[in-house]
This record gives sequence, structure tokens and C-alpha cells, in this order.
Amino acid sequence: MSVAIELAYLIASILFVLGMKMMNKTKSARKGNRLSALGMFIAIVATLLQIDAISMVEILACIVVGSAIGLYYANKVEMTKMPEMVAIFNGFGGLASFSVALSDYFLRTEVNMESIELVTVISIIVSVFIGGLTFTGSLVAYLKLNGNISGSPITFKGQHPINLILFLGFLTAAFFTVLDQTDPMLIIILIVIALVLGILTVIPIGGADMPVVISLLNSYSGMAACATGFILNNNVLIVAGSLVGASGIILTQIMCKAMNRSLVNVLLGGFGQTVNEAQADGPSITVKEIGVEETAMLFDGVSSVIVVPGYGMAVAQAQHVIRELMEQCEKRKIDFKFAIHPVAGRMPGHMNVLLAEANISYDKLIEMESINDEFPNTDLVLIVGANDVVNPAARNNPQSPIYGMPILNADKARTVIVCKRSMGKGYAGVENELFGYPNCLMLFGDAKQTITKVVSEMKEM
Amino acid sequence: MSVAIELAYLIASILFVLGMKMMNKTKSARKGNRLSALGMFIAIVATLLQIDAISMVEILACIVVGSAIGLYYANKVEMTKMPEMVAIFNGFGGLASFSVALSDYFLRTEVNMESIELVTVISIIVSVFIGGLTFTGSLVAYLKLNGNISGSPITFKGQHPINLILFLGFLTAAFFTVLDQTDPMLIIILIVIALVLGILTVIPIGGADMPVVISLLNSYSGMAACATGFILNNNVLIVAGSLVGASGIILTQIMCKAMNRSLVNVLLGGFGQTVNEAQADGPSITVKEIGVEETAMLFDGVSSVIVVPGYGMAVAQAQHVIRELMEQCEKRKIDFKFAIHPVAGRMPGHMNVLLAEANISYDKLIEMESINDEFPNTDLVLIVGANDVVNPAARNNPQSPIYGMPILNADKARTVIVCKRSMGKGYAGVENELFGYPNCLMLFGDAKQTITKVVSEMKEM
Amino acid sequence: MKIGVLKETKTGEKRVALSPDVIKQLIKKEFSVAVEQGAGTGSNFSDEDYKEAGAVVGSIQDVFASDVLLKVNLFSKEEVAQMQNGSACMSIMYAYNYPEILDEMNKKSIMSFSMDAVPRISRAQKMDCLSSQANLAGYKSVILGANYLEKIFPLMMTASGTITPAKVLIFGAGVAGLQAVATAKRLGAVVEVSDVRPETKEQVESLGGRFLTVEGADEVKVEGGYASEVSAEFLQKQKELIQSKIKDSDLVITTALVMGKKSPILVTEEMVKSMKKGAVIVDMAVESGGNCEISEKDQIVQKYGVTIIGESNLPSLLSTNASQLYATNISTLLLHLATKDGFNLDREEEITKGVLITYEGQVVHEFTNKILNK
Amino acid sequence: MKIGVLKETKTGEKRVALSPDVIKQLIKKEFSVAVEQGAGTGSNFSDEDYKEAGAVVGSIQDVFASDVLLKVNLFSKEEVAQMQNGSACMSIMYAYNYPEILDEMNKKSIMSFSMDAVPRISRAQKMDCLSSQANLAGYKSVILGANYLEKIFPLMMTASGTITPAKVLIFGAGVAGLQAVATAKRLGAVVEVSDVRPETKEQVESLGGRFLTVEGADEVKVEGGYASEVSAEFLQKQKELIQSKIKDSDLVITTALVMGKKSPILVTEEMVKSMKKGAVIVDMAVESGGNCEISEKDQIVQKYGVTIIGESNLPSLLSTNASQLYATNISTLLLHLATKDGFNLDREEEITKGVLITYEGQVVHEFTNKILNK
Amino acid sequence: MSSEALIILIYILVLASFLGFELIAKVPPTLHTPLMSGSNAISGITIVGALLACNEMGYTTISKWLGMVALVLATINVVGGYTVTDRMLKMFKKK
Amino acid sequence: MSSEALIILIYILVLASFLGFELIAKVPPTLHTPLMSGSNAISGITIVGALLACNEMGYTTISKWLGMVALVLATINVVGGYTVTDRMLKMFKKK
Ligand SMILES: NC(=O)c1ccc[n+]([C@@H]2O[C@H](COP(=O)([O-])OP(=O)(O)OC[C@H]3O[C@@H](n4cnc5c(N)ncnc54)[C@H](OP(=O)(O)O)[C@@H]3O)[C@@H](O)[C@H]2O)c1
Ligand SMILES: NC(=O)c1ccc[n+]([C@@H]2O[C@H](COP(=O)([O-])OP(=O)(O)OC[C@H]3O[C@@H](n4cnc5c(N)ncnc54)[C@H](OP(=O)(O)O)[C@@H]3O)[C@@H](O)[C@H]2O)c1
Ligand SMILES: NC(=O)c1ccc[n+]([C@@H]2O[C@H](COP(=O)([O-])OP(=O)(O)OC[C@H]3O[C@@H](n4cnc5c(N)ncnc54)[C@H](O)[C@@H]3O)[C@@H](O)[C@H]2O)c1
Ligand SMILES: NC(=O)c1ccc[n+]([C@@H]2O[C@H](COP(=O)([O-])OP(=O)(O)OC[C@H]3O[C@@H](n4cnc5c(N)ncnc54)[C@H](O)[C@@H]3O)[C@@H](O)[C@H]2O)c1
Repeated sequence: MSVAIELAYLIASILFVLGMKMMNKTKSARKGNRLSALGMFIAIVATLLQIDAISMVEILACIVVGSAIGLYYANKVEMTKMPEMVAIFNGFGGLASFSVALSDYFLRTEVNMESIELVTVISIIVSVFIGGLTFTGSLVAYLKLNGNISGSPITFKGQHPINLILFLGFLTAAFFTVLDQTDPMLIIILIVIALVLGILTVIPIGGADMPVVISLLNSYSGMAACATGFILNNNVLIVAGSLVGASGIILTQIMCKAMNRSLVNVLLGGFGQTVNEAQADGPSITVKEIGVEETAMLFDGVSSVIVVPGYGMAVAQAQHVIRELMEQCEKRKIDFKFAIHPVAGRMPGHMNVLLAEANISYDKLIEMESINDEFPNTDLVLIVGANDVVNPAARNNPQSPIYGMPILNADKARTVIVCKRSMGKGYAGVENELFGYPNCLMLFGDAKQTITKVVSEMKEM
Repeated sequence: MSVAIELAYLIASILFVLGMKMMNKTKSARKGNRLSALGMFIAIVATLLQIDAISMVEILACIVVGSAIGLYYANKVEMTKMPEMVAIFNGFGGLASFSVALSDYFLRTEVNMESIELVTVISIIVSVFIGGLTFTGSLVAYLKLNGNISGSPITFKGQHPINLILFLGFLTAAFFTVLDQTDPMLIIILIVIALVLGILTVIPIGGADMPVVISLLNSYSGMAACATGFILNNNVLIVAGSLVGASGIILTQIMCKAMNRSLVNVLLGGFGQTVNEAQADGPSITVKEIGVEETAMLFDGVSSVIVVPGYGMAVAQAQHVIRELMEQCEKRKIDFKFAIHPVAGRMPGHMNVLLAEANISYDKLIEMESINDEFPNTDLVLIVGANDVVNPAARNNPQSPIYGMPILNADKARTVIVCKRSMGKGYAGVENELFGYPNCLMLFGDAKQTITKVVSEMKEM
Repeated sequence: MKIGVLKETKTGEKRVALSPDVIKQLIKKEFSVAVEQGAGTGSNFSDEDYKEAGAVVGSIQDVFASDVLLKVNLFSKEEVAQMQNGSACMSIMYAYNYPEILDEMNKKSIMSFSMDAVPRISRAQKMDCLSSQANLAGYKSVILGANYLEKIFPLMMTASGTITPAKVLIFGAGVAGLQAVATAKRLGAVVEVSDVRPETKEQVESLGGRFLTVEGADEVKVEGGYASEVSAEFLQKQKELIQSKIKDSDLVITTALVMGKKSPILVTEEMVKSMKKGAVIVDMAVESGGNCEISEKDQIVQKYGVTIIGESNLPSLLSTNASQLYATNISTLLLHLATKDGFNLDREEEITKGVLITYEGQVVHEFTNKILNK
Repeated sequence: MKIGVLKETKTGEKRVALSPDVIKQLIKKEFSVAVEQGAGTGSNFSDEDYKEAGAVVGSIQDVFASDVLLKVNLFSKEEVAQMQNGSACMSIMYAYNYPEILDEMNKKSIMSFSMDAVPRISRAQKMDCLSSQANLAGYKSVILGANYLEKIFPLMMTASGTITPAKVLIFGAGVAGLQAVATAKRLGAVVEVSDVRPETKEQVESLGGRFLTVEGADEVKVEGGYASEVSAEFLQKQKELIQSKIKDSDLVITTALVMGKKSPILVTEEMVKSMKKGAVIVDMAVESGGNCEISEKDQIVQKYGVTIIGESNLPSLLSTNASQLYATNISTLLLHLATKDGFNLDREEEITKGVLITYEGQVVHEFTNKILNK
Repeated sequence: MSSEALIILIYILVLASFLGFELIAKVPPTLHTPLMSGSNAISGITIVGALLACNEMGYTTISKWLGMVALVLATINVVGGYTVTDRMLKMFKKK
Repeated sequence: MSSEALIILIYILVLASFLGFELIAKVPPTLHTPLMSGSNAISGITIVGALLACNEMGYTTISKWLGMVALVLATINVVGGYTVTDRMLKMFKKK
């Protein structure tokens, strides 16, 4: 290997590090990604320079095919399908490492008939294990997210013991492989166990936890690349692989924290209990949830916002953080108003008292009659702990006990986000069909806590 | 070199990294330092195992002598003399690298009469240059801080040209050394220039900038160790040296920022002009600045905080964001109180009105008489737009128009951060010497804006 | 349809049934309105204001010649005597207390609607004058108390010493009580609240007040938003809790009502004796007997160094706002019951059923009959 | 040294010069204190409280037999007559207004100290009773105004309609004015302020008020924190601005004083006529002539539908707090001037020089002499 | 591989892993998905291994076929990964 | 030294430097001096070099003398540095 190529690898490694560093900040993330792509390009070109002319045709053909597929899907996929895409790409990465490891194994044992060094054998086994597991795991994650198989956790008795037995089986087979490197049977056992374990560890996990799983599998695929680096004695593989492996673990941890799950839980593969069953009785409404980050992004993209405060704002004492939200919006030149329903809260003027306390100037507070016509032209309505006062049943359903009460036409806005703790009912004790409307998204959680998070997300943008 | 020893070096390197990481947080810093000391111990023991029995006696003697001196001075020195101590130790480190490099040079040229590889020659030259410069530079810094030579900048005409000429001279001599490795004259020229440059670059710098200089020289001594590692082909030297070299540069930069100086300025050695002339008339006060991030980090590391609000908080309407700060602190289990001076603001009870508006419960507000004894045991005091009410002149200076007014003893706290827009005076129109105290850091900017930033930094931690 | 607005005759009453703004809206809907001269003076609405709004300002006779007569307080015998046979009238009646007036009305076959009987359902909130007036009363009780108190409300740390915040103790977290909490809190007081309905805890806390929890509170029955009578055991426990709290209180506001009953005694003479000199009690339940044993209706009593304010008509002290809100309430109810061509009753409809007291010479209101026939 | 505390004699005065808490501290410093019977009643301090604190509660004669007599208001001729020759006294004197009393004091060679003359320097803030009392007065002016107003302060959006916030217009952003801003703001009003000193703009805004800037305001001279008289041109411009604002105001509070002069007329009769019916004016400058043309001292005037409150002694309405703070002020001054063994004057010292009015039969106070000899 | 060479590789592994940990210490949640996707693309570095695996004489060996499969997959991972990441990050552009 | 060996050393240098940068990205000012002192002690790693330099036969060579000087100095740096740092950090202990 010439010095020039080694230097190229060094530069590629440096670019990966820099790129990853820049991906940390919204502002520089795109540039960071491009830097790391540049590093990859350099590494590939440097490698190609070592290639014999004979293999060149097939190699280029493979590259063209791979690039075409990659480009096609990457550009075609909808934004909402990003996680699936990442999952499947990641699976391919794992499978590639797996294949390279096997390729090297067969090259040494079958073609060259040489005996392999201990380190290399171990590296091959590791690469096969992690790569294979990553592949099938990612595939399952992809299918789950894509809806091809049920997103809900698929569990069965004895899951954990079976996984453990398989893993021990793998270790045993690995041990014998080290002793007798040439037995293809052993290798096949290793391969099968790795692939099966990938399926078994991901299948019991629910759809909501998938992002965490994908992040973890991503880390694994880095480790697989790293192991491959040890097989081939190649620095850039080791550097890039271990960068991804380590950062993936950290990222997984961060994501777990954001979802309030423990990493141990995830690492054991034992997670998957479903998240927030809406505890509504009666005709249950199917709602769409939204997270804090997406809420922040939504706010970042609109030009007019109306906040509808209700009794929940008072209970949560969220008025102060709503003022901060207002400040963030006004910084972005977003038109920001409050729609005050005359009976919001539990006493006349309840909202007025609290919003005055938060120093929100009177001219931001608009009465129901004046603001009701504005909703259809509003990009985003945030309902904070209000329920009855925005319940369309008051207009539509003569059976409802609140029928005839004038309400805020929040449902008429382009998008409605409802911030409340659960599917709990309001004072009048009636179901609110608004929550199931197609333009309505539920942001579950205590109003103060969630909006605080939204605001700090916005500050970072 | 046996694998065991290499492994020991690897472990030492890992311990250095971990130790340094832990030195980042007040809580773990001490443990971090011990971890890194453990790493050093392992490295030393591993090396000793390679030593021939013949040399052992002298080596142990040297170690005993060195340890005795180091221990004696480290334990004897007063806390206030720490920077000097660090400077001189650092100088010794530089000189050690310098000596090792020369030793290796003479070993190869004089004793073994072999020719040296290019990389090694260059490494030796770099090590001699940086090591020598670090030594004399640190020595001057020590003498300045110790008062043996004047702390004020010693400048003369043509300083920069002379430095430049010397540096070019060094490069020339280095070039010829590479060509003819055996000429001791060239080596002596190199040595002399390195030593002289160390003196010349530090002598024109004023006492207040010394910490920055020492930090920079510290980084240099790391680089010297790293170069020595290249000479000896030794990984642990390279890892530890480059860790220190890089982190030292960053630390220098952080310190520069805190002092409002640019790193370029420092790197050129052209610094030394006194720090931000406070735009005060009369006896000007030299202050230390602190940034938003460091403020947030300070908050992250303390266990008790007292906020002293003043008229500036009212002007900035910062009360709401201070409540957020309080919430962040309470999340971290930091003891958080407000010290209310009876005449803070512009009307009796001014602070009470505003803090009540921000929903801060009455029991957090402590009267002057009750809280004044608590300051000495408080980690951090944040003064928000207060000035006269914390001006020690009221205690110390019978000439001051505010002499005799009772004040809050904020200056007695371990660290004081003053958040105000400028060096502007308060109601009484008098200078505030507190701002120049060694434990006082200025956080310039509008109170609401800066504290908002501090809070969002804290939220990210 | 012609609407008549009479001047209030009750002493101290400064409110009026319709405001010029509301009259404008009625006129738009093609009603005609006659207002007695000087009816709005107490609420700072001049006769000119009414004329501008489109009303006819005339003598009392002109007003009596209307299809429906509006007032704040119940009509007196004399007023009923002057009404046309078969005409209608609306006001806050508390009908079950005044059978003799109902008799007079029935004699003349007058249709009467009582504002206090509007059912407390969501869609009737705009007609609910009990809420609107209680809300103002809650605010006023604090202002009145603050004005009589020789201390300030907020904590103040000054060069001349620290003034501790006033302690306000509020009984009953209904509409009035909650508004009192909000107002006292705004002014900087430390506010504590006692109520029998456990769900008020969260409401009180949402306004920054502290709730005093009495054990056994879950036994309280609540009917249609009103507290029904509570167990003796509860009252005993509540009393003990209060005894310990009231000693330190600077201002005590009592709002505890039980519908159709005498209000419970919450502050006994004994307790008043234990209070700080200079403390103030505002008894908002004084009309229905008072929550304080020694409060006197429409009197300010000074006893044991404590000032006990028994103002029975607090909303009238905020006459301008009170009249505005009452006018909205009564006109909304009127529009619910009538068009410009006259009344148009659906007697099965919940609100109509709730407010109609006398009809074609009969008392037709269930609750009133229940009380009267007891 | 024996300190005597007399009961106030001025009508309506409920304050007292020393509170039990402060007496405790004086006793600790080995002073002895005699308090006239019932002196503290108006402030809710009983004779028992005083006794517990260590004071001797006695007849008026006992009290006159003290080395120094303390009061809130100036001593009357009769009181001076009863004082011992060569004794001392302290109170709020406004000495330049009462040369005849000074003469009496000089005749008996009484040393007198005036609380209103404490220089407004940083270290004297604890003795500054003008600030402490003005502060309370500022709070009270709003409470009083709110109590007389037939509207509520805050914006309220209710089922029965929206109540717009009250508009409060405040003249003068001194200590009292600023506290009035803070209190009105707390209650939810929209507050506007006019002052001649431009630096008050920032102060008003720091409390959430709106400042009405008059052009030409930079010409105002300020002496030692007090506004000196302003140019006629300024006053004219200010008047025009006010005229446009006052029409919409619900509550007007005037606090504009110019030291040692009659206060400026800011609200003319014409302006009162232009105001809304039901509006309220609180004239806090009524003692020195009033900022409102038609306000009358200690009277509540109803004119043109506007209520004009001319209460000259607002702090006395908050007697408990006012006495607490005043007691701190006067005792701090006393401790500055004397030890337990008697007075110990350094006549060159700034505070002593500032407060000493009569000394050894002479009026020695510069400012007083300047006014008296004019 | 000599054990010294191995140790040096381990040095690199350890340092790079530490670096990976440090680099991702603080990421705003909005960047979680792009970052995951971006680092996934980097893990496609195994493409270098695939290229080397393909570089074997003869056609019929299983090694070579595996290498070519690996190459196609790794290319998809790399090209697709970077492109998708870039698309995601484009959305963050300030309006 | 082979150029490959050199490149590997450079890898280590680069990675360690990056790591150094990242580790110290954010330090509270109170820790500036201890951190400086602590990393100064680490730079005393040159003691390893000094030990190796001392490990030469014979007494008279200048190399050896230089090595011994270096050893004494480096020991002072290491021992003194760590001790001083520890003393400083003791003050930060939570009470
Ligand atoms: N204004 C008055 O004078 C008055 C007086 C009496 C009654 N009312 C009645 O009260 C109702 C007022 O309507 P509204 O829309 O304001 O309130 P609402 O209908 O009572 O709904 C309040 C909602 O807030 C949510 N919530 C409670 N705590 C929360 C928290 N900490 N964080 C986030 N959400 C929280 C609850 O949902 P979760 O449990 O799912 O979080 C609840 O559904 C009307 O029906 C009105 O008639 C009004
Ligand atoms: N309480 C009373 O009753 C009363 C009445 C009258 C006078 N006083 C006097 O007022 C003084 C009160 O002392 P104090 O310490 O509260 O205030 P101060 O001494 O007047 O100092 C206030 C400081 O706040 C800073 N500031 C102003 N706007 C700011 C903003 N937007 N953000 C951040 N900082 C801002 C100013 O510095 P920059 O310009 O550099 O930002 C100024 O130095 C005392 O001297 C007291 O005697 C009190
Ligand atoms: N549906 C609606 O829209 C609507 C409209 C208006 C009011 N309301 C509800 O009706 C409730 C009652 O309102 P209100 O103000 O007319 O009540 P109220 O005047 O009948 O009673 C006042 C309060 O006193 C309390 N109380 C009774 N006995 C007590 C005792 N012994 N000790 C302490 N407290 C005692 C009651 O619980 C009540 O909270 C309100 O809470 C309100 O939520 C609902
Ligand atoms: N140094 C200290 O510690 C200290 C102590 C107390 C007060 N002060 C300062 O002294 C100042 C005066 O306090 P005060 O309350 O005794 O003032 P004051 O009672 O003398 O006057 C009240 C206010 O009326 C204003 N005013 C005068 N003429 C006016 C006019 N024509 N129109 C409008 N406003 C007019 C004045 O500017 C002043 O703000 C305060 O602002 C305070 O900051 C300082």
C-alpha cells in the first residue's frame, strides 16, 4: 500500500471527524455532511487506484448499479419515510461488512488455503455477527415502519431465553471456528445465528421505539465496519467504523433520554411495551400525536399563530412559558395572538389574570367574537389545556350538553396542536371530536413541561 | 518492547483521556486528576521494567530527588502562588523534553555515530525548539509573577523584527542541521535561539496576561513531548503530548475569550496591551469578562446561588427569565435565593413587585440582614443590574458618597458574576471596585437577553 | 315588542337593568325600549346616553306601558300594581322568598322570569347573572377589605424595614371566592382558601392560592354546581382548621352559600375574638344570614378590634360594570324567550322552564313550588 | 436617656412615633421609653404590647418628663409649653411653615429635629420618613381610588361581555407615584404617567407603566432628588398633553410636589369637566395646595360627576405599617444623634446639620431660615 | 499481523471511539435523525473493504462474488445515505 | 522508521489532537487553572523519554547526563504538577 494512499485515508478520516463535528449544529450540519461525503469520495478513489485493471469493469459496474439504486430511492422517498430509508440503508451497510468478512474468509481458506491469524479470525467472526445481525434487524425495523409487518410489538413466551441460547450457541460455534478455521459448517451456523438473532431482537419492539433501535443498529454497523478494518488491517475502516460505533451509542443514549427510556433496556432488547394508550372511554377517537421537536419545527415554519388557553394552562401554570413561546415567535416575525374564550378556565376572567401576570400585553388578547373569523386564515392554532371551549360538538351535536354554547373555531385553522396531558375530558365531561380531526395533532404532556421543551427547541434553531 | 509494556502505555493513554475529560466538571475534576496520575504511574512503572539493572541506581536517585523537590514545593506553595508554580513546573517539563531530544541526538551522533532518519532529525529540532522556548518562557513568566522582574510589560523598539530574524535564523540552522546532522555548532545555535526566543516573546507581556501565556506554554510543552515521542517512536508520548498540546490551545483560546483578547494576538506573542480599558473615567478598573456559556457551566457546577437583583433587572424586565434560571437551578438541586437590598431599584419594594409578578415565592426573598452572613459560604452570586447596593466602597471608602450605607456582602462569595450592560455607574454615580475583584466576573449585556441565553445553555446541559 | 326599564328603588342600589350599549343591539333587532328618567345615573349612564342609543327616556308611566319590564331587583308590590294585566317582567327574584309578590303577579296574570334561576348549563352562561355579579363582588370584596385594612397587601423590603405580606383567608371558592383569590394574589397577599368541594383545590391553586384541605371532604354532595349542605362532622373539622388559621389572618372573606338555605356560620364570635387587632372580615353571605356570627347586614361592625363588613350588595358598588354585565345577561335571556313580535315560549325547553316563575296566574316553577309548599 | 412618645393630637391621625418592636431594640441599647396611654391604639398597638416591649406606659405628664419627645406630627403650642426647658423633640415639622412654634421652642431653649429635613443621601435612607410614608401613600392612593371607582381595574373577558381595563393617569413619579404605578399595574390597570424629570421615564417603564413625554422636558432642574420649579412653557405643553389624556382616564392620581412651594395645578376645573362620569381623582398634593384646582383638603368632593378625594393624610390610613416604618426612621435618626447618655451632636456632620432646626434658642437650620427670612 | 501493529490499531480504535463519544455529546433533538443518517453513510466505509475484496483474480471464486454483492450494497449505503441526509438537512435552511 | 509506521503515528497524533480539542471545548473559568496545571502534569510524560535516555551504558556520555537532568526535571514536573493540581481541586469539594 503506497504512502499516498495511506495519506488519502488519513485525510478521509480527518474529514469524517470534522464532518461529524459539524453535524452537531443546525447551521453547519449540511456542510458537515458534505465534508464527510468528500472524505468518503477520497477514500474510494484512493482505493480504486490500487485496483487491478482486470477487476475494474465489474467493480465500476457494481458501483454504478449501487449508486443508481441509492440515488433513486434517496430522492424518491417522502420526507415522512426517512426513518425507514435510514433503516434499510443501514441494513445494507451491515450486510456489506458481513459479505466482505465472508469474502475474506473464503479467500483465505478456500482460495489461498492458508491458515488465518487469530486476530483476523476473531475479527471475521465479529464482523459476521454484527453485520448479519444489523442486516436482519434493520430489515425488520424497515418492514415495521413501512407497515409490512405490524408495528406493535410481537412478543412470545421465552423470548429472552431463546435469544440467550442462540447467543451462547454462537459463542460456541465461534470458539470452534477459531480452533478449526476451515470448517464451512461452522461458518454457516455462525451466519444463521447472526441473521436469526437480528430478527428476534427487533421483532418484539414497538413502532414508537424504532428510531432508537435504528440508531443502535447504526452504531452496530459502524462496529462491523471497524471489525472489517481489523480483518483488512485498514486504518480508515477502523477510524470511521469506531467513530460511528461510538457516536451511535451516544446518540442512542440521547434519544433514549429524550423518550424517557433507559439504554440498558434498549441494549437488552427487552423494550417494546407500548407507549401511552389513550385512556378514553366511550367512542374512542383515533388521534395523531406530535412530538416536541416537530412542534418546534412547525412553529418555525408558520407565519401566524393563535394560542387558545384553557383551564389546563392555569393548572399547569404555563402562562410564563407561553410568553416565552410568544417571544420566540415574535423574533421570527410570526403573527401571534391569544383567543380568549369567555368561559375558559373556572372563573370569569381566569385567563386574563394569568396572562396579565405573565406580562402579556392586553392588545394580544382577542375576544371570541373578534377572532373567530380569523381562524380559517391562521396557519397554526395551539390549544393549551382547553377542551370544552373548542369542542365542535357545541356547534354540531344537538345531543351534547354543551350544544349551543358559542365556541372558538379553532378547528378551522390549517393546523391545530392540542397540548394536554391525556385524552381526559373537560369540565362538561364530554368527548371532543376535534382531537380526531385530520388537521389536529395531539401534544401530550403537562402544558408547562412540554411547552418549555418546545421553546428550548426553538431557541436552538 | 514487549506487548505488555505497549499495553500498559495504551492503558496509560486511556487514563489520560478519561482524566482530562473528568477535569471538565467541578464535581469530577479531582478524580480526573488522580486518574491521570494513575496513568502516569503505570507508564513510568512499565518503562522502568525495561531499564537495565546497571542504570537503575542513578535512575532511582534522580526520581527520588525530583519527587522530593516536586512534593516539597507543591505542598509548600501558598494558594495564591499557584500560577507561578504551574509556570515553573511547566518550564521544567519543557526543559526535560529538550534534554531528552538532545540526549537522543548525542547518543546517535556522538556515541553510536550513526546517521539519523529525516523524521527523527526534524523531531529532534522541533523538540529542542519548543522545549527550549517553553523553558525560558515559563521561567520569565515565573519571575514576573513572583515579582523578581517587573510584572508590567517590558517593551523595546524592534521587538517583532528581532523575533522574526531569530526565527528565520533558527529555520536556516535547522535546514543545515538536516543536511549535516553531525555539526555540534549548528545544534548550539539552535539551542541558543530557542532559549532566547522564549525570553523575548514573554518579556513584553504584562502580568495580567500571564495566565494566558502559561496556558499557551503548557500547550507547547505538550507539543514538545509529542515531538519527543516521534523521536523515540513511542505512542504514549505522542498521545499524551498531543492531548495536552491540543487541549492547551483550546484552553488558551477560552481564557483569551474570557479576557476579551484574540488568540492570534497571543500566538503572535504581540499581546501585552492591558485588557479592555474600562470606559470609566477616574481610576479605571481592570475587569475579567465571562461569556454566556461559561456562566451556564459555572451554574452547572455549584451548589449554592444567591441572586442580587437591582434596578437593571427592572429596566431589562428580566424577572421572568430569572425565574426560569431558578427553575433550572432547582432542577439541579442547587440552593437558590434572592438577596433583596432594601433600596434596590428606584422605589421601596421595587424588587418585591417584580419578583412577585414573576411568581417567585416570598420565602425565596431574603432580607439584607439575614443573608449577609451567608455570602461567604455561597459558591456563586449573580448580580443582575445592581450596582450601588453591592459597592464595597460603602464599607471601605469614607470619601464615597455612599459610605455608611449598608450593602449586600456579595463580594464575599466564592465567585461573583455581574450582569450589566457596560461599566456604567449606578444611581449614586460612583465607581464600583467590586467589578475588579479577583473573584468577580463581568457578564456584559442586557440582563434579560444574556440571562435568557444562559438559561437556554443550561437547558442543553 | 316594547321593553321597559325601571329605575331601581332599593336603597343603595346603583345598578340598572339595561345599558345604552345593549339597548343599541336590541333596537337593531327592532325592539323598542323605554327607560325611566335617571335610571342609569347610579351606573354613570346619563339619560342622553340612553337617548343616543335609541331608547325613549320617559316618565315612570311611559315605562309601565311596556310589554316586558326589566329590573335588577325584584318588583315591589306597588310596582306590580302599576303593571298592565298580562304583561311580563324579569329581574333577580329569589322568588321562593317572596310568595306575596308572586300572588300579586298571579292576580294580574303577569308572566315573570327570574334571572337567578337560569340553569347553570354551558349554553346559558351568557345569561347567568349570578356568575357575572358574584365575579364583580369577589373583586370588590378584596378592594373593600384592603381599603379598611390598616396594612398593605404585598411584601415590601424597604430601607425602613420589611413589611410582611397580608394574609387573606377566603371561605368558599365559587365564582366570587375565586375572583377574590385572584385579586388578593395580584395585590401581593398570601391567600388561603377553604371550601367543601374538593375539586376547588386545583382551581384555587391554579390562581396561586393555597387550599386548606379538611379531611372527610369527599362526603360533600354537589348538585348542579352548588354545594348542598354538608355533614356536621365536616363542619366541625373545618372549624378546627379555621380556628388555627384565622388568628394570623389580616383579611377574611366569606362567600360560602348553600342554595335556598341559610348560609353556614363559619366564623364564630369566639374566632373573631381570637383575631389580630385591626383585622377585617368581609362577609359576602350576609344577605342569606352571613357566614360570620356577628356580621350585620349593610353595617360595618367594629368589635374586638376587628372590622366586620356586612355589605350585602357588593356588585352595586361597581355599578358601571355590574350594569353592563347584567344588561348582557338579561337581554340574552330576553332574546332567547322572545322576538320583536313578543314572547315565544317553548315551555319544555330547559332554560325557559328554569326561569319561568309565574305564568297565566300560576306559580309554575318547580323549585319555587317545592320551597313554598314545604 | 429617657425617650417619650406622645399620643398624636391631630384629627384623623392614627399613627404613633414608636412601635413596640422598635422600643425593644432601644431598650436593648439601654434607653428608657415612656409611652402615653393609648398612643398606639390607632395603629393597633395596645398598651400591653408596649409594656411587653419594655416601655413604661404612663400619663401624659410622665411622658413630658423625658429627655427627648417623639411624635409624628409637629408639636402644638400647648405641648411645647409642657416640655421641660432644654429638652429635645423630634417629629415631622415642616418647620418653615410654623415660625410661631419655633419661637416657643426657642424661648424654652428646646432642641428640635425635623424628620422631613433628613438629607436624601444614601446612608440616611433608613431615616427617610418622607420616602417611607410616601411609599405607603402611593399604595393607598390606588386602593382608595379603586374603592371609589364604580369600575374594576383589570381587563376581564367573561361570558357576559368584556370589561375593558381601567385607565389610570398618574402625575409625578416620585416615591409615591412609582408605588402607585406598581399597585395599579398589579391590579391590572393601564397606567400612564407624567413627570417633569426625564429620568423617571425609565423608572416608570421598569414597572410596566407608560410614560407621557412632554417636549422640552430636559429643561427641568433637579435639586437633591426634588424637582425644582419648571418653566411656564413646559407646564403649558404638559397641560395640552394631559388634556387629551385625562378625558379617557378612570382614575387620576396626582403626586407632584415642589419642595417648599405651593404645588403646581395640573388638573384644572376645565379638565375635570371633560372627564368621564364616575371617574375618580386622588390628589395627594392637597396638603400643599393640591394638584387639582377643585380638590379640597380632607374632603371628598363630587363635582361634574367626578369624585375628587383630598385626603391629606394617606399614610395614617395604613397606620399599622406607617407607624412601623416611621418608628424605624425616627429611632435610627435618634441613634445617629444620641447614645444612652444623651445627645452627642457633631454639628458639622451632614445629617445632623440637615435635621437640627432649633438649638440653644436659635433657629439654626439654613433652609428654614432662608424661607422664613424671605 | 505483528502484535505491535495490532496494538497500534487498537490505539487508533480507542482514540477514534473516544472521539466519537465526545463529538456527539450534545446534539439538538432535531438533528437526531439526520445525524443518524449521516453517520450511517460513514459506516458505509466498508465500501473500501468491498472494493479490495472484489480485487481478486478469476471469476468463479465465492470471495469475489461476495465482494461484488458487498460493493453494491455498500455503494447503496454510501450514496443513498449521503443523499438522504442532505435532503433532510436542506429543510433546516432558514427561510 | 518505515513510512507506514510514520503514518500510523500521525494517525495517532491527529486523533489525539482532535480528542484534546473536543475534551476541553467547554470548561468553567474556575477550572481553568487546575486544568492547566493538570494537563501540565500530563505533559510530564516526557519522563518516559527521560527514563529511556538514562538507560545507556557507561557513565561519561553527554547523552546520559542529559537524560539524568531530564529525568530530575520531568519528575519534578510530574510529581509537583499532580500534587499542586490535587491541592487546588480539594478546594472545590462540595461542602
Ligand atoms: N370561566 C368560568 O367562569 C367557568 C366557571 C365554571 C365552569 N366553567 C366551565 O369550564 C370549562 C372551561 O373550558 P376550558 O376549555 O378552559 O377547560 P376544560 O374544558 O375544563 O378543559 C381543560 C383541559 O385541560 C387539560 N389539563 C388539565 N391540566 C393540565 C395540565 N397540567 N397540562 C395540560 N393540560 C391540562 C385537561 O385535559 P387532560 O386531563 O387530558 O390534561 C382538560 O381537558 C367550560 O366548560 C366552562 O363552561 C367555566
Ligand atoms: N429603592 C429606593 O427606594 C430608591 C429610591 C431612589 C434611589 N435609590 C437608589 O438607587 C440605587 C439602587 O441601587 P441598585 O443597585 O438597585 O441600582 P443602581 O446602583 O442604580 O445600578 C443599576 C445598574 O443596572 C444596570 N442596568 C441598567 N439597565 C440594565 C439592563 N437593561 N440590563 C442589565 N443591567 C442594566 C446599570 O449598569 P449598566 O448601565 O452598565 O447596564 C446600573 O449600573 C441606590 O443607590 C439607591 O440609593 C433607591
Ligand atoms: N356550568 C357553568 O357554566 C357554571 C356557571 C357558573 C358557576 N358554575 C359553577 O358553580 C359553582 C358554584 O358557584 P357559586 O359561586 O355560585 O357558588 P355559591 O355561591 O353557591 O357558593 C360559594 C362557594 O362556597 C362553598 N361553600 C359552601 N359551604 C361551605 C362551607 N361550609 N365551607 C366552605 N365553603 C363552602 C361552595 O362550595 C362554593 O364553592 C362554581 O364553582 C362554578 O364552577 C358553573
Ligand atoms: N438618595 C436617595 O436615596 C433617595 C431617597 C428618597 C427619594 N429619592 C429620590 O427623590 C426623588 C423625589 O422623590 P419624592 O417622591 O419625594 O418626590 P416629590 O414628592 O418631591 O415629587 C413627586 C414627583 O412629582 C414630580 N413633579 C414635580 N412637578 C411636577 C409637574 N409639574 N408635573 C409632573 N410631575 C411633577 C417630581 O418630579 C417628582 O417625581 C425620587 O425620584 C427618588 O428617586 C432619593
